Amino acid sequence: MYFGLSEEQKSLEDNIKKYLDDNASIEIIRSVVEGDLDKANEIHRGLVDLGISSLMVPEEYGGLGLDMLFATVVAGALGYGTAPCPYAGAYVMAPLALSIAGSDKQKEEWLPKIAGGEALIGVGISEYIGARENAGIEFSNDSVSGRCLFVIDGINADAFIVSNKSGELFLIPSDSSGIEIVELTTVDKTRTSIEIIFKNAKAEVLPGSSDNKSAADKVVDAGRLMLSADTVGAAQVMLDKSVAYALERKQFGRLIGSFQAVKHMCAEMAAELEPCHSMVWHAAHCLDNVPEESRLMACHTKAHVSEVGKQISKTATEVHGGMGFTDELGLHYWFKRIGLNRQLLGSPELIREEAAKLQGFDQ
Amino acid sequence: MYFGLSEEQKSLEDNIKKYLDDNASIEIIRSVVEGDLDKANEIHRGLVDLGISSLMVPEEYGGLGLDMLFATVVAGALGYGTAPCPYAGAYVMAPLALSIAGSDKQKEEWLPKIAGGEALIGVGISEYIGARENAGIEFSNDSVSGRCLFVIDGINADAFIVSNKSGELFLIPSDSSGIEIVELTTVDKTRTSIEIIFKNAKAEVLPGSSDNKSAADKVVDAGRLMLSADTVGAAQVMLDKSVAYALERKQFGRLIGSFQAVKHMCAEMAAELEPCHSMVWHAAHCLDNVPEESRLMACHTKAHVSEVGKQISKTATEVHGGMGFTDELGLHYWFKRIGLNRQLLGSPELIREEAAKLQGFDQ
Amino acid sequence: MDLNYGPEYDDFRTEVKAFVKANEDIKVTGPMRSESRINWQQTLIDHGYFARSIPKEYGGYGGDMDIIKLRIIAEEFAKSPIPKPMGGQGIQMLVPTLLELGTEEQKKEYIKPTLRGEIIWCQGYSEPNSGSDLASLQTKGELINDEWVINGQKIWTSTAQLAQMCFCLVRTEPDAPKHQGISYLLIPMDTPGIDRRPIKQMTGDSDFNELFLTDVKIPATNIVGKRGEGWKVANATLGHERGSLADPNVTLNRLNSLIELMKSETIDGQRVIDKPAFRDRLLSIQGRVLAQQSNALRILSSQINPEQEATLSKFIVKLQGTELRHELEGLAIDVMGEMGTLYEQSPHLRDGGIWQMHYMYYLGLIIGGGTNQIQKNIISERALGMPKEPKVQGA
Amino acid sequence: MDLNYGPEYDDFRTEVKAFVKANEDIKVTGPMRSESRINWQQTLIDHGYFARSIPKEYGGYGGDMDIIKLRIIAEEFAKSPIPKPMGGQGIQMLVPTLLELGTEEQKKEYIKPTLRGEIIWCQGYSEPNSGSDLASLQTKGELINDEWVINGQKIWTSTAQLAQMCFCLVRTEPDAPKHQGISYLLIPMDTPGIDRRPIKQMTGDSDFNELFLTDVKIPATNIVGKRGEGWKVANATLGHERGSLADPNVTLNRLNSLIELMKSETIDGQRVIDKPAFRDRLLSIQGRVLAQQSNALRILSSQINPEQEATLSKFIVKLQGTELRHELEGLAIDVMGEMGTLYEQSPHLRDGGIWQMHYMYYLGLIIGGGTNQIQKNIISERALGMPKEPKVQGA
Repeated sequence: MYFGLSEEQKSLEDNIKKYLDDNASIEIIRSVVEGDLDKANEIHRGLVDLGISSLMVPEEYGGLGLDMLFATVVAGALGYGTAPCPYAGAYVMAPLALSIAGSDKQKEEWLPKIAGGEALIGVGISEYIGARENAGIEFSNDSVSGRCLFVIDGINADAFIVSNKSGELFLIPSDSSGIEIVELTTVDKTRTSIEIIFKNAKAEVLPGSSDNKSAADKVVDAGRLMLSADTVGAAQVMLDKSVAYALERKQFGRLIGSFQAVKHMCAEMAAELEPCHSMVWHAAHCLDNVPEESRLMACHTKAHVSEVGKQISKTATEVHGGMGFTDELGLHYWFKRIGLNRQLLGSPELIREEAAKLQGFDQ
Repeated sequence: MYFGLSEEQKSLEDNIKKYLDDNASIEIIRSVVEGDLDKANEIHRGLVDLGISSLMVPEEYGGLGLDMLFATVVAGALGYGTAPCPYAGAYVMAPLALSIAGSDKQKEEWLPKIAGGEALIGVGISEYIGARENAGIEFSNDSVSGRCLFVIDGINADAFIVSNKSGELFLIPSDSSGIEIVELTTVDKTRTSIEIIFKNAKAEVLPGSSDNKSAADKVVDAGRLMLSADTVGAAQVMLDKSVAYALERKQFGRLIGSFQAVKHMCAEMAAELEPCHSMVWHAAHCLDNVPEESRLMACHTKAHVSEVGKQISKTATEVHGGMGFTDELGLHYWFKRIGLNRQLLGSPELIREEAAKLQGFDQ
Repeated sequence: MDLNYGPEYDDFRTEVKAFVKANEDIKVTGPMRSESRINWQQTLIDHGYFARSIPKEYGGYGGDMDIIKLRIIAEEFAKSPIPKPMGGQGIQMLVPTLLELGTEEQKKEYIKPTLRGEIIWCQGYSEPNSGSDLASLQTKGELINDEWVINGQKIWTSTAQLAQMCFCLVRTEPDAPKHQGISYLLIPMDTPGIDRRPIKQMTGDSDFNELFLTDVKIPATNIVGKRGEGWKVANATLGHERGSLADPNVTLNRLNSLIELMKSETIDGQRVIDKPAFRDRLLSIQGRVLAQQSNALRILSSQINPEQEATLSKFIVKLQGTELRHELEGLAIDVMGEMGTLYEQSPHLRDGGIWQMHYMYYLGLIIGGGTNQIQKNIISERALGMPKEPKVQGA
Repeated sequence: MDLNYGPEYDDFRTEVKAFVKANEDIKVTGPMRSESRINWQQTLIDHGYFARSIPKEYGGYGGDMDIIKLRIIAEEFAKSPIPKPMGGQGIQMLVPTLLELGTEEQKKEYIKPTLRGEIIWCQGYSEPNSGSDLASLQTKGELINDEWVINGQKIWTSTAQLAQMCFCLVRTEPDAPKHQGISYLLIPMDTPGIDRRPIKQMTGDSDFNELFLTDVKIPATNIVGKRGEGWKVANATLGHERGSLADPNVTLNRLNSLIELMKSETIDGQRVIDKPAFRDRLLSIQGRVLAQQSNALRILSSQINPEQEATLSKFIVKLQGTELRHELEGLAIDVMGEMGTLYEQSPHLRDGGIWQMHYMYYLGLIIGGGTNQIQKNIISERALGMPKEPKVQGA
């Protein structure tokens, strides 16, 4: 029995953290957020070179064929480094959808390109979970109409995988006619969000998703887990920076870290956050190995980690005093990343309700 | 404009607090809780002499004809002194029910006796709010069958006022045949609770309650407000005792009240509790003068004060360390009083749902 | 208990209502200090709807200090789109301070143009190493040839880009104990040697500035109170600031907007207000808002009836109000879900993005004006009589 | 990541299962130290289901320290009504301490009868003026004529009515610095001069006692470790206590009982679990239980795989576990509403009143064994490297 990361997983995590530490300083993140797309592309390339695009692609299609725990470790490292880069949609949810529900032809066409970092696929599955503004798509005559909100990693994508209300997944190359892209601006500018409006856009079904919801569910579970790991990584930075700041900043002739109020704020953050690391690992393990527990663990992990993340993002900002509120220190990049993760693919109340249903609590 | 208590109200509050301070020490409360009924009766008598039974009885029936703010002030003082004595049911809800819904004959028969402290009427209205174990009563042929749980102030009562599911109120002398009393033991032994099982027990309708729910609603509002005030009084004691203990107990060579953690626990209690005093006054004012706001204010006051009370009863116990957990200090009498108040006439979730309905939020 | 203001105030309210009605379409235009703004401010003063209790000789209306009338004015203005009186730190903090502690010359020189909006003030209190611990500030002032020569750095200075004047705390008596070595100086912002750098906030705005002061020279008379009494002068003013940060009546307005939002926002076609878990959070917050409103009534009453005591009620307003506001805005974001993360000029943005903006801004207010940890110290020490943090060995 | 224990453990589990099955109807009767209890305890030891890793010579089973086997035993016993091995402070705290720091004579004399349940121990650490601040204890021991003569007062001594022995912290070196003047003594409870007074708790039970020690004389050899090393000895033991207070697997059992309760309890005929506001609270708690369970897996793993680090994971168990448990029990009370206030032998009582009992008892545990404020100090200082509370002037 061994509960934890393997040497390979640790080393992947370290490599990504180190890469981001070297190549994505606060100043660089700031320039990306202010519009420097070249910088963002460069970081994206660097991370692809480290393998983030090939993790989830099976070996037979040129990928590394790794499991969800690897993907989770990467997500945590990207959150830790506020990586301005596609990931949860393009490199986890999309290859997973193709692997479990795609036809051989679809797999052969797309998976090798994903692995090689040559294709980016945005994933629009929000309406399957809970449609805002009555958004949603209809499929008929080999084409899709309607709209998808908050398509993940959809900007400059080569194709989209989108879901209808009943969990059927469709693949649509982005050069199809009848596609309108609306860029959305969220608080977190290290990642992009778009809306897609389809008007009879040519689409293919992922055949494995036609008769049951399990493919869509697995894609959602994986997405939720990636967002959770991202939040845990981001929250860890906020805690680490709080402790560091408290050991450096003096007020009333003392390090503020010697005040019991500040110590207890840090202790509470640590006490809440530490189990979250184990929880995302555990959830990943369930997604990989314990199918009967995987959905519930994914729901609970997303909901719980979102709540802890929210609390930490507030408390850590408070520990930093006025500086926490400035752009200068850049703490808010993590604050906002946690804020976006909380809402994507279901906010806590909605997911807890889903978890209740999974257990048959609604009779 | 004057928001606060009048001189008369303050002096009534002071008198009751002083009486209880002199006559209901922790040792005496302990002996009552352990079964010394004579002591309880003596305190009850003393409080009746101070006017608690005549407050809500109109002057024409020999009472003081005071308003809800007076009643609230008294409830707060009784909670402050953990008075082992009937009040919310027998001396507020019962006379109110008779005053607003009783026939002239019913008023003449009972109100003067209530005012004089010669009659005690228990009030069973829990099932109107939300029935547990499918309890409840049916009225037909001038008699009542069924059962009422958690009848307030029903022990040794001379009569009962009980409600059916639709808010119709019935008066039943306790010497009627077909009445079985089941004594309930709760954590709070400073007050009594009973279940009544009726089998064709002779009953009279309070005629003013027949055609609409407003009489029952007013009785519930008043009861909730009394419980809220009781909780505020009890929580104030717990806070006061915490501050006093923190200024007396030393650990690590310092008063524990000089540790920031303890100071902040006390500050948080004070910050939560202080507005609750104003809130119960405000709610009482609405019950007396602003009928269109009275129900909502009663709901919100009960729910909010219950949440604050719960938090304070926990935090205050923690400030007292191990001593807070003992019977010796007696802090738990207030803890338990707050615990019972929280559940009687609706726990917070249930009342908030009621408040939502009052505002039409359920469409 | 009497929540009526009484018949004489009914007349006053009628008069205010009439004024508001007659002027609700007035448009005030241009930047700060524009003629249009100054004229409107003067109109409000002339009618006694602003600067009501400030003596006529200093540019005010010269009326009584009547809390109820002030409240009626505030209530009626709040209900209408009529342009509100100008605020700002000059009006809220400097004017009361000068009235209490300024020289006759200072009152004459500064109060009127400040009230009229001709002089904008910024506040120079905090320093990079003196946030919560204001008394440790280090900016130095030396009296040389009848001039104060000031050197140092200030931070969190709001509206400094627009200000003509700064009221500033400066250490002028380096040998005195730290609370007693500070003076309260008035610095014209066009004095050579002042450099301003805006601080960008997490919200994306830059409401605050850093101020670098290098050999800034101002006349010796630009001091309020005596040398070394600046701490006392500033504390008189800080009291004015604290209450204004978290008015429960404003929170109630936000709550009502949140209710509307929950009625209009849908998930799979169902209104969010019909989802009980969200509704329960809403109702919890509503209960807290009502509690704080009741507390505010008590404070108001204590201002009208001086024999009423409301010390603790006042001390908790900032702590409770800012936390509640932050939570309320956060609930709105959850209500909107993914839509709640939208910001700036995004398509589908709700209410101009104000919920996210406020969610962050109120976190700033939890920190600003004395962090809520400092507030808890103050409550425990001043209201509950608990000991101050003991002196640390070697500090 | 590998959550399987491996095939060799499958065999072991089969063996344990068989034993449990064969003995599930065994009834152990009588008070503590009854023959029936002692025999059962010895049976468990003989099979290696208790005292598994304790050497045979001291009365244990003499097996390897195999965490997984211990866990399998615990899991299988938990699923069955089979009588559980006896616990208590002698077994959990004294035995590990003696094994680590006792003399050969002490090991021989005390461990076996303690394991068998023949000697019950109580703990004499806290004093009325030394709760959180154990190092300031004042009970005195003087070595006179080869005997320790002990005077003082202890509090929070559990099972003292039943105990034959007490392991006790006593100040024996009055001139040494406060952590270094304490010794760890073993006191027979029938020694003249010991007076016990039960402390009634808020739950109504009396699990704890005050102990008054007046000229209590014990042999000089009844000391564990050296003179003045009692603090070190006790801290080795305290570590054993902390982890056991808030096992998330027990909390999970309670959560499942809560779910059953929510399915059976009704309001106006509707099951409480169908009321979404309650259900959302339940699900929140479930999420927290799962997080703590994951944390427990990490700790378990670090015990099996010594290269794994889990310091912080261990430090937070007591803080998080007791708070969560208290909240869970509190939710159950709200679920039952008025019925949730019932206690003792009341009609309509649910589950024997265990929910109220636990609601209070876990508040006691939040306080006991180092209050949760002390836990936060420890987490911040030992796990996060933050400074200790600075020394206070004049203290």
